[in-house]
Amino acid sequence: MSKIGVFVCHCGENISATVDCKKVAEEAAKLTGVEVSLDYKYMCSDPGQTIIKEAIKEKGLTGVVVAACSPRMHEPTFRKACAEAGLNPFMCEMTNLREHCSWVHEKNDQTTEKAIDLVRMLVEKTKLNKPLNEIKVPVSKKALVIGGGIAGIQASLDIANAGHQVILVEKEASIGGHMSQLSETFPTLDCSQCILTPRMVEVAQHPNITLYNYAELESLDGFIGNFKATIRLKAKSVDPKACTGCGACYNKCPKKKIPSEFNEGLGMRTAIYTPFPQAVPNKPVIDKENCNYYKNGKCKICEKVCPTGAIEFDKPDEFVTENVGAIVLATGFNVLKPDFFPEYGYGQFKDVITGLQFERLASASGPTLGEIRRPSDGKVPQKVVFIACAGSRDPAKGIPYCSKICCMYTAKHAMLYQHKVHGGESTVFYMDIRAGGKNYEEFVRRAIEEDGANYVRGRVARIYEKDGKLIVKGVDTLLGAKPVEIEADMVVLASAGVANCGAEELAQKMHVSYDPYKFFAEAHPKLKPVETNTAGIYLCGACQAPKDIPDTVATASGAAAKVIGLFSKDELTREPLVAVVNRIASHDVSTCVGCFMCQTACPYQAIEREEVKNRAGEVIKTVARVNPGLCQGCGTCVSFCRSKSIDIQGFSNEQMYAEVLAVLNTP
Amino acid sequence: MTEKNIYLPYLMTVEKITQEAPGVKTLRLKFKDEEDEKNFSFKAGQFAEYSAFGEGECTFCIASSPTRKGYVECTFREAGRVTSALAKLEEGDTMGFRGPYGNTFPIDEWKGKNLLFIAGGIALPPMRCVIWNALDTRENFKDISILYGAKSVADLVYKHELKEWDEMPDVKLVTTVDPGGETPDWKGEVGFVPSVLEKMNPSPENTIAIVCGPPVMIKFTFPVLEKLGFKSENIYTTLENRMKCGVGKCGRCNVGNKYVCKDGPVFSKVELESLPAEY
Amino acid sequence: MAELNSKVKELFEKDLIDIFIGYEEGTRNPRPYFAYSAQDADNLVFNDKCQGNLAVYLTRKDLVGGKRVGISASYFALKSISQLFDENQLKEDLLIVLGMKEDGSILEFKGLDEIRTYLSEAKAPSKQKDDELLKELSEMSQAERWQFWSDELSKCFKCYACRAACPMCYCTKCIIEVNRPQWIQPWISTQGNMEWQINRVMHMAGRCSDCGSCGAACPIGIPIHLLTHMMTKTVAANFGESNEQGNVLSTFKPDDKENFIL
Amino acid sequence: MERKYISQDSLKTWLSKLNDEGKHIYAPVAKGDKTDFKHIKSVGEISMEHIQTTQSAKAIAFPRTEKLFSYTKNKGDVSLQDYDSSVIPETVVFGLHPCDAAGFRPLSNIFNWGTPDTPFNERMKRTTLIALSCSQCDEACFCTSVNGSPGNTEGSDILLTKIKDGYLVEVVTDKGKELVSKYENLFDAAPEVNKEEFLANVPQKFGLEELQQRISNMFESEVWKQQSARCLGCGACAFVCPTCACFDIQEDNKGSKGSRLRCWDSCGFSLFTVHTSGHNPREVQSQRWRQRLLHKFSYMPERLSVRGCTGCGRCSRACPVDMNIAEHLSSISKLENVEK
Amino acid sequence: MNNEFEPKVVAFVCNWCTYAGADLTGTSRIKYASNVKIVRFPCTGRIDFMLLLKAFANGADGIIVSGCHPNDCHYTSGNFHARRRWILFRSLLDFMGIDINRIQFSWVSAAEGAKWADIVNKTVTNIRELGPYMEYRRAANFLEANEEELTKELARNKEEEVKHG
Repeated sequence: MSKIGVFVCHCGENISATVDCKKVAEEAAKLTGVEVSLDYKYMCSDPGQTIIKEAIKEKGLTGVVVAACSPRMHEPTFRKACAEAGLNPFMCEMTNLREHCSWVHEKNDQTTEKAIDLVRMLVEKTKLNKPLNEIKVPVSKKALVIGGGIAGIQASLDIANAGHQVILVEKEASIGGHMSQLSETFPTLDCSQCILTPRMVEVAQHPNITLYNYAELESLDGFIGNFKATIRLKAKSVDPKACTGCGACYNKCPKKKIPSEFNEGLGMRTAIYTPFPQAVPNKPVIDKENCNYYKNGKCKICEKVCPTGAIEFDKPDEFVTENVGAIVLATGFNVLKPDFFPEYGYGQFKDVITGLQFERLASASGPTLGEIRRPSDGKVPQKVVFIACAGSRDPAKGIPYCSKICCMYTAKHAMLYQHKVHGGESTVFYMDIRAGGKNYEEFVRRAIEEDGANYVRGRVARIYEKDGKLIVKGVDTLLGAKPVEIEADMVVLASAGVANCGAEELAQKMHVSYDPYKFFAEAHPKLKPVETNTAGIYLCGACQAPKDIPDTVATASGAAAKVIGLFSKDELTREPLVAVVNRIASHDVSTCVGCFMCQTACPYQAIEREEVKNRAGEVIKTVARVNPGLCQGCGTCVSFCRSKSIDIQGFSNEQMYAEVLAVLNTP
Repeated sequence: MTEKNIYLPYLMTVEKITQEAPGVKTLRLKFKDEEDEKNFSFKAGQFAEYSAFGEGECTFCIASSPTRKGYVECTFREAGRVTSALAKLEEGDTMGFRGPYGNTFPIDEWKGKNLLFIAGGIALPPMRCVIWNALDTRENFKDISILYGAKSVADLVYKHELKEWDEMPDVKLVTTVDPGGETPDWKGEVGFVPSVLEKMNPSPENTIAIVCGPPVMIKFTFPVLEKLGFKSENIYTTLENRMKCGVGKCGRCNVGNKYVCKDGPVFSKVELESLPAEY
Repeated sequence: MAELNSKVKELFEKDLIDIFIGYEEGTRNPRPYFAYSAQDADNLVFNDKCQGNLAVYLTRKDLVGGKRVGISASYFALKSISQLFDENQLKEDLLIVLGMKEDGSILEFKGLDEIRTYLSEAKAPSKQKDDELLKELSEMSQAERWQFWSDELSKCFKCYACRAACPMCYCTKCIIEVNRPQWIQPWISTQGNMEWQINRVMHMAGRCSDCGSCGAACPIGIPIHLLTHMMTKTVAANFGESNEQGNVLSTFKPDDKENFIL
Repeated sequence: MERKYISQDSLKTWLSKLNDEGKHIYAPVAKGDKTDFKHIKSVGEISMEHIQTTQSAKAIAFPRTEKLFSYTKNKGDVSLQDYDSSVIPETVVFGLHPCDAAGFRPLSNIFNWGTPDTPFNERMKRTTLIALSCSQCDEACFCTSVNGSPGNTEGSDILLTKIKDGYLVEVVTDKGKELVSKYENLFDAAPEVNKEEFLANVPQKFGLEELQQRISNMFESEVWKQQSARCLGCGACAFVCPTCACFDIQEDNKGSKGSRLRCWDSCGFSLFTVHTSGHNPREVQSQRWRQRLLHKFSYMPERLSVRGCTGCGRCSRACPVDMNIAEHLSSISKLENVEK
Repeated sequence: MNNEFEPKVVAFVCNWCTYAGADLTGTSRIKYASNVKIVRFPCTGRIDFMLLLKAFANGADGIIVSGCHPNDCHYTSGNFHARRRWILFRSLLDFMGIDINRIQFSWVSAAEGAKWADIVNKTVTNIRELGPYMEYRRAANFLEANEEELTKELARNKEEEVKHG
């Protein structure tokens, strides 16, 4: 039989006050396979651990059961002690006589009996333990960051500064993301571009960062430490190596009336364009949808005017494959298109705009050079209504969540408006003001108290136009649902933050789970906020949920820290408590029949298909194989497998079965 | 009850455990009851059922020689439920033993002949029994040669006995390992058993060849023996088939109308040739 | 009938199949039959007395391994075939399926998608008798049900005809044969028999075609098909009639309803 | 052989008395459309309407599960408790047909081949068989093809044959005599009747000699593959068979106590002969079907001097895919070109 | 020890929520019945339904199965898979007449120490009322000899019930 050592801890008096520890040890000694059974005041103390270590060495123990406190507490302690004495740490198990016995039961025989049962249970389990070795997975120390907004920029810089290679993929022509569109940022009102642009430039110049702008992830294979990412480099029609960014092309481009995405449609751009003057890289691309040449085969003016011959029409998309060890998803968010609200007349009334459009109006680099002028006639609006929660927190509209940033930016908008339009009147319709954050509440108060924004608690029911004015009809719930009607010159909707378009498709490509609103799902809402369920893929910024800039940067650095942590070793070591598909000595190779239903059940995509070939190289069977790099050891596949071909180390079928039998069958 | 319950095992004490190779152990068993021991006898080639109480029974040949009294030995590889349980036994533990069953090597008929033992891998145990039997009654036989091969040096079982045989002046021992299984200090042959046998070129004159090993080895060894001039009636082997009862009732081990547990496990090549390929 | 024979003949003549799985006349009822040539095709029959689920032969490697197979498939066999595809047990290019309608006419399927489409639209043959028995049982008290099933299952001698007759029981090593640990007692006892059936039915959850072959195969006449029938209904009631892919147990919905978890 | 007569009513009385004596009476009891042997509490439970019970009566001596011995473990030590034959009750099996009674001989030959099997023998010792001739048969019956007959006395201790309102009683063995002599007054003198007139007419399906000549030389035949194609590999045929004796030995163990059990097994199961290495000498169903037929019609006659089939036809009735054994045997008996 | 029927209850819990919750019950020193013994699993998804039956077969009178609340699973979806399994398993057991009142399912988070104590106490009280689960254990036997033994055991238990009930 095995040689198991049982070590019963008194935990001072924590256990021994209710459990007869001596008796437990005596009874355990009678069990088949138990070589030595002792009790001691503090097993976790140095002398306590020494007792265990000595016993392992002297008696040649093949397993150790420590009957003490919760394994959640001291399992690592005792496993380490065993390892120090030369016993495989996974041959050590703990049973919980404190939290699950002495602390919750009265002092009597039954309590001691229960303690004996618990020890017997673990002794039987331990007899079936197998020495396990930590799993090692090689790590390729290069990160892929998807999304070049502030989140992606921050994560890339953090990882690159730690000395690792970074591939940054941005789908637009320039990095910068939504932050580059913003005017000033709350709560400090510093200029967004002033703080962002240097970072963008740093990215472009960083020796460890390879930037693929105008590119998208095409496919992803592999697993943590060993991903293989194929990236589609969309044809730019401009050779970035030859282009000097002189601007001759877009100055001469005849197509000039294309609504600028960067300016949220409030300004125009050409077909060959850079999104904005500070773009990184500052090299134009051709918008094939609008280019005369691509549309009807004639024009090529840009080609003629380009001094370096950088224009290259009809070049196909290219693909590059990168081997990376970790991936950071930083694909950001979008704002809900407010045509979602017919009652607010967005699209119908030119002067009903989104918050992001307001940012462009307020931005010094915007279409009005920072002056607040309404889109319809360019006049300075004297009365502006801001509507918070435009879509957010409205289960009826399908967005039950709070978009988190709107309260703050609406306050900022009201403030900026008051600063820029002296004598202007701003009214903010809101549901609640959510200003949790450093200096946030103060900021909102300043908008109300110092800058005189008029805050009305209530929803706006309808907006319509009357005599060149926008009539905003709402209620003031603080005044007993009194109807309010404001004749406004402009209305700004704080429309909800939603998942970026294509998020779902990307998540599926990467096997990352997402929530019902298509935001990417974190591995654990509290404890693993920047991890996904797929090991080696991390999240940051607003692709996970709407976030403000400080949070975005914090999660970006968090994700970067995870990546840097992963890259700190050449090999990834993991606890070997993972599932394995059996391999048997027969020509059948495994009892697995290859139904692959475990693949559907696995939350981590840890199950792969393996073709088993005979000596002649013919495939005789396709069976499941667990990638130990990905398996997290939940064991859902194990209890699911009909032929019991898959088992989990450390919680094996035999072990769990033995535990159940042992706890019920007294010898 | 009038008759003895044939399914009731003898209780045996595990007296000695030898780790032969990775996953392969030899257990030396001693009868708990002296009376049982006195009444017990067996002959080379026979097998038995070994029990790990709580897990079940397993069939292996008796690996020790009938000339060595007072104990029986078995050598097995840890593979299934019972063998794993047997492998977990410690010296002093009790296990069950039921036997001996089956026929024997006709060792008496071999008097005055040369013996050539050819074994592969974990099939040395059935052979070891008859090797020691022959060595302990050395005067009865002429030349004794042993050819033993395993996958690798580590997989060779009975390492110290191999050494002992090697040192015996009247035994010719050739050991071999499969290509790639050798260690830097390996002094034996490298190659598969049939080819090493061909190189050995033993004379078929007045010689009995006893072959035990995995089916593949046997399949390729027989033609070599034939080529060397060995007649089928001078070649013996043992068969293994799954068994439960060991006494011809449970219905598993038959090869055609021959039962490995009763008519075997020892078969001459002549007998084997008359059997259908059901093993 | 003649339609089936001539169709199968054609398949052989055009050299599209190596073997055709169907029925021939048997002692009392038709029995499974394997045609290997156009000539053999004359022996094929298909009528309402045909029992069992022929899909069971599609995973028999010694019979169909590497061969181009044709099969006459009842509604239930079609369901099993579709599920076997989902479970990677069949190769589409090696299988020609002739769906057999209850009136004996043939449905020709061009590939799996057509089978799936057909199944999504076709109505399952009625199981009135089983439904009645099910109702009767569910109206019993728990103690009565226990009495019923422990009586019935005490008779079981574990011949595993239920397993052998089921197209979804294609494991090379069934849980009953797994002995580390010995999940289910391999010997015969009411409890072991029950546990075997519980395992069988849980393993069938969402995969079962509800053909009832298990019950029909039982030599002792234990109505074990009621268990799978009940499971099929429970699955449908809880998780919907169609589970898009895979097993109901390997997928889930966050809003699956239950009322028994505190 | 003594011949007597017993009336319908006296038969009931006789059985009731045997029951009162404490003998366990096993008799056919109907439930639904199936009839099987059951330990009856009262004579009223017995049903004789059936042609054949689903299962044979072999479980009387070869139970589905049997404890061979028990043991108790204490640390590394073990103590054994031998098979306890004292718990076996005195048993009477009533109403089995001659084909079932005949099945006990092959069973006995298997269990006593070389070494006597205690549990089987102890059970047989305590069992008396009161068989009943067949007055009807169905298409699966073929006892007459394997040297049996619906009125065959072989294997029975007492054979009853229904004649008009009562039964002709043939007392075959001493064991039978014992049961009769104790209740002599219930029996009358046997009338002058021709027993054959009251028996079913079981047509002969094949010539045993023709079969026997061929089957022993057919190991390599293609027939097995053809015949077994539809076989599903369940154990129904083996378990209902009166002569199939294959078994498995298993371990029932809880805590420190356990027992070794013998339970029914079937040569039709795919893993029946599989080696630990994974190698399987009978890998495909055709090999297992061949084993089944050769065992019964070649190996047993050759080694045990008894055929492993009594023609009861149960396997054919039990088979979910109509593996009709008589049909298969008959086609073998007609085969040409089988080398002698 | 008194002779009152003491139910044997086995709890199958996940490591991350209920096991931790039970730890919290301990640290909060909330008392509960000592009849329950906890078997620790990585996740409810790991809990094989066969283990529950094995518990009954080996003498458990009641069973608790507990894990993380929906959406709280450490492995995201183990408890969702488990929940589906239990829905079907329970229906099947009920249909076969196996007493599903003896299996208590619950979600107990790492913060719900008091809830754990409550679940245990409720279950133990409930099982105490239901009495020992002999039917299932009894079905394990295959010999008449054992049956007699069991009948005796059943009668003994009944007697005890009557005596103390």
